[in-house]
Amino acid sequence: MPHDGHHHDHDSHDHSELSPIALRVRALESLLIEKGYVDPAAIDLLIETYETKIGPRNGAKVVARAWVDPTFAAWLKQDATAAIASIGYTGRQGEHMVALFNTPDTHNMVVCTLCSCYPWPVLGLPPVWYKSMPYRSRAIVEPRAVLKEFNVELPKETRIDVWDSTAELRYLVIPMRPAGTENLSEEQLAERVTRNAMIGTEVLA
Amino acid sequence: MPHDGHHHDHDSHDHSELSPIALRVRALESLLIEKGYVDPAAIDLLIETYETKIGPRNGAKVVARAWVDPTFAAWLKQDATAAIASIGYTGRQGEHMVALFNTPDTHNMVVCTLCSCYPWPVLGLPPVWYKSMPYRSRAIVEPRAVLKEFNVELPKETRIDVWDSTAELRYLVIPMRPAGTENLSEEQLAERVTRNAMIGTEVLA
Amino acid sequence: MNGPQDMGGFTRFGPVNPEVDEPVFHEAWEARALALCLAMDSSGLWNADIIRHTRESMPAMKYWSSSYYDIRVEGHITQLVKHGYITEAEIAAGRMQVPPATMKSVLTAANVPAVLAKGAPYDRPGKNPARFKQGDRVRCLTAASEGHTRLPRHARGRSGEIARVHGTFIFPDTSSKGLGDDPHWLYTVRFSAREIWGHDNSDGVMLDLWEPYLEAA
Amino acid sequence: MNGPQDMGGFTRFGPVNPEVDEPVFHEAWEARALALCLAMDSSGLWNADIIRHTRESMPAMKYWSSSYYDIRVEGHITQLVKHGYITEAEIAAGRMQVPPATMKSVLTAANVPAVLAKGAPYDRPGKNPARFKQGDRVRCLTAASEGHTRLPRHARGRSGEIARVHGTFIFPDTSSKGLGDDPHWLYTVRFSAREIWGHDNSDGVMLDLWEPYLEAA
Repeated sequence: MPHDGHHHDHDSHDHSELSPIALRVRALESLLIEKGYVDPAAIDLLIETYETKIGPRNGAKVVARAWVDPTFAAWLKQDATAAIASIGYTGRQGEHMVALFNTPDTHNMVVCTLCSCYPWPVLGLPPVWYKSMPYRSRAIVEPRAVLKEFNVELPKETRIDVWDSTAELRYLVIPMRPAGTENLSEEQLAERVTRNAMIGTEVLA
Repeated sequence: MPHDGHHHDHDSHDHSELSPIALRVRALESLLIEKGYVDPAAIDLLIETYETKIGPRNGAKVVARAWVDPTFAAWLKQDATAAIASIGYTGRQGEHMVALFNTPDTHNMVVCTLCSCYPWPVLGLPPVWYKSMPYRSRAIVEPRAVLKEFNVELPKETRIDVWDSTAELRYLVIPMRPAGTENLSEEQLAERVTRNAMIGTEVLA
Repeated sequence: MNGPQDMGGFTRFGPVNPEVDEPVFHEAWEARALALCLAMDSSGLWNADIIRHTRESMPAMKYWSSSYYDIRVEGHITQLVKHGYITEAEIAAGRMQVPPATMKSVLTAANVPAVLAKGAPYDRPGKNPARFKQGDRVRCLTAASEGHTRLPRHARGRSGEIARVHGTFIFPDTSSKGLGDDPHWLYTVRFSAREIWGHDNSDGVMLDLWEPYLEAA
Repeated sequence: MNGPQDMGGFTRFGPVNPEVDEPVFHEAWEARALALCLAMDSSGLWNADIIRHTRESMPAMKYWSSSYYDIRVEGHITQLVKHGYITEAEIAAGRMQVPPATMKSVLTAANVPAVLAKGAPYDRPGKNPARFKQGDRVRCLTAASEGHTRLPRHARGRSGEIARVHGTFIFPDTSSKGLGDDPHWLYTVRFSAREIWGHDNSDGVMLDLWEPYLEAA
């Protein structure tokens, strides 16, 4: 399988166990630091940020807010960038946000066929499958076959719109609120929202 | 490079030097013979036939005949299968022949994008480049760039028709007769005809 | 299925690299592989369309990184295994482990010249008159058959002109499923490079297409 | 250029294989590679379109068999080498062999939060009013720009409907050549799956397309 080359055990610090690409990146890092092109502390902070601060819990909060607050939902529909910024999520790979509201008639699903564009501020870094050639190539032509691989089967009558992120717009799917969640708090609702539901490869139940 | 895996030194009979595919084919051959599915003498004769009897010298004779004999050329244009059969070339991968006559206005070039269909009775087995993904993918979209890799540059005014062998028709390009060959015999003319000229990736001079 | 074989129009596999004075075979196994495939074609276990579909069903990365003879031999092995004539374990062992199946026809050396000279013609009598004639404008369907088809992606939905009318031939979309010859009219259609690629020249892309792929334009 | 990135509609790369409880990074080098790329993006030596084009210019087989982070880091290395900031020999040695070039801007840890929060907006003031409005029927050009473009092959020559009008944005076909922002109107166009694939359903393929890719249909 292509794109699976990085599914090995995590690196140890023993040089002899590193793959060629791991060694190459290590050499590049030393070189860029030695030449003064990068600040090692910035590298560490960037990694920490995407490992701990920027991830799908952000998007889940946006979704939960939209479920409980019709004014916010309307704003999100109208100007997603501003509405999302009001909760504190802005910037790199989310400069121009669009929210796609699933309905009983229309299911939205997001892909980037040409690279792997993804709304980082609300979902974090994309999962391997989203970046893989199988998803990139197939999502637009056989969405139902792809959804089946996520154990999702939509009724035949449901229209599927697949959004291909060919520009700098970044898409966040707002899944339908599951039945029986009327008594949950906004925080409890956010816990029900999964990353895949915000990409459109899962339906919340 | 893909498709270059078979450009190694020729096999020796030492098992230890054989590639996995060479070993696999050897095992397959033993097995098919042991099971009585193939006649070893037939295998040897098939190889001998394509190594020594069926090759581009056949097509060259067809071209030379067309150059010296207008009646034959007209027949070739009208019913290439019958005309070519009259010289003795028929059968497998040449059951339905079409001759494409180059003119000063139109250059013809043959490809099989979907596999590697090729007129075996007149040209023999296809060369590696004809079967390669670079030729298969590029010939129809950038024929001039491909021809440049064969050191062929056609005038801008020359129309290029690229024939993609998507069915069981097999194409033989009849190149234009080079200038200054008026006094050559049919046999001498045949010697001037190259395989690539009969595919359309060479212009005879 | 939009398989690995359908890569016409893609420009990034690299240069063509023609080889000067190329030998017929580069390695001994290639000759053996070809001859074995040709001999097994006489078995009647498959037809050309079934075997093409088998080859195209290889995973894409394997298809693109395999040579012509490698793809051929793997296609034949797949079919022989599928029909129960050999097993993968037998190939691994290089010898028989289960008794042979009945082979309808074995190609003998004596028959080789005649079998090659005869080939396997693909024209078959058809039932209907040709729907199109030379010069007619046609458009290819946008949809392609499930499974094997010879209508490439870059031609789907595109318009061209009937350049030649060839007669009625076995239809691969049916034949590849083992559902019979289903003969249909075969045409060569000329598409302008402008129509297919948007090129600003008079070049043409010529495709051999069966009537079910086409509608009047 | 019809490069390895443009494989939408191809069905034979295999199953998607979603991973349960996937970690942010699978190996330590991926995290380092991503962070180095993000830090070097602050150098101002390239823009997003140039770096995308660099990645797409990889040989196809290498592109398809490389992981996301591998492709990213190789794209950045190519650009750094091209601009004379590092050499391949230096990477091989893992240390400096030629003096550093002047770096306009080095991302410091102190600036990381602000730089990430700000991002790099792509909207730019345009000169002309939008040619199309919501509901208009449009057709994509058949021809694509030489070099980098965001008009995929499966949409070329196909017709759809303007679903949304977004404003004027940097045009990648120009920007990727280092020829400036060249802002154009950006639209989301809805194509029916029937128009693009011939599917017999009401599904849609939504593409974000710039005005120069479109003509009135």
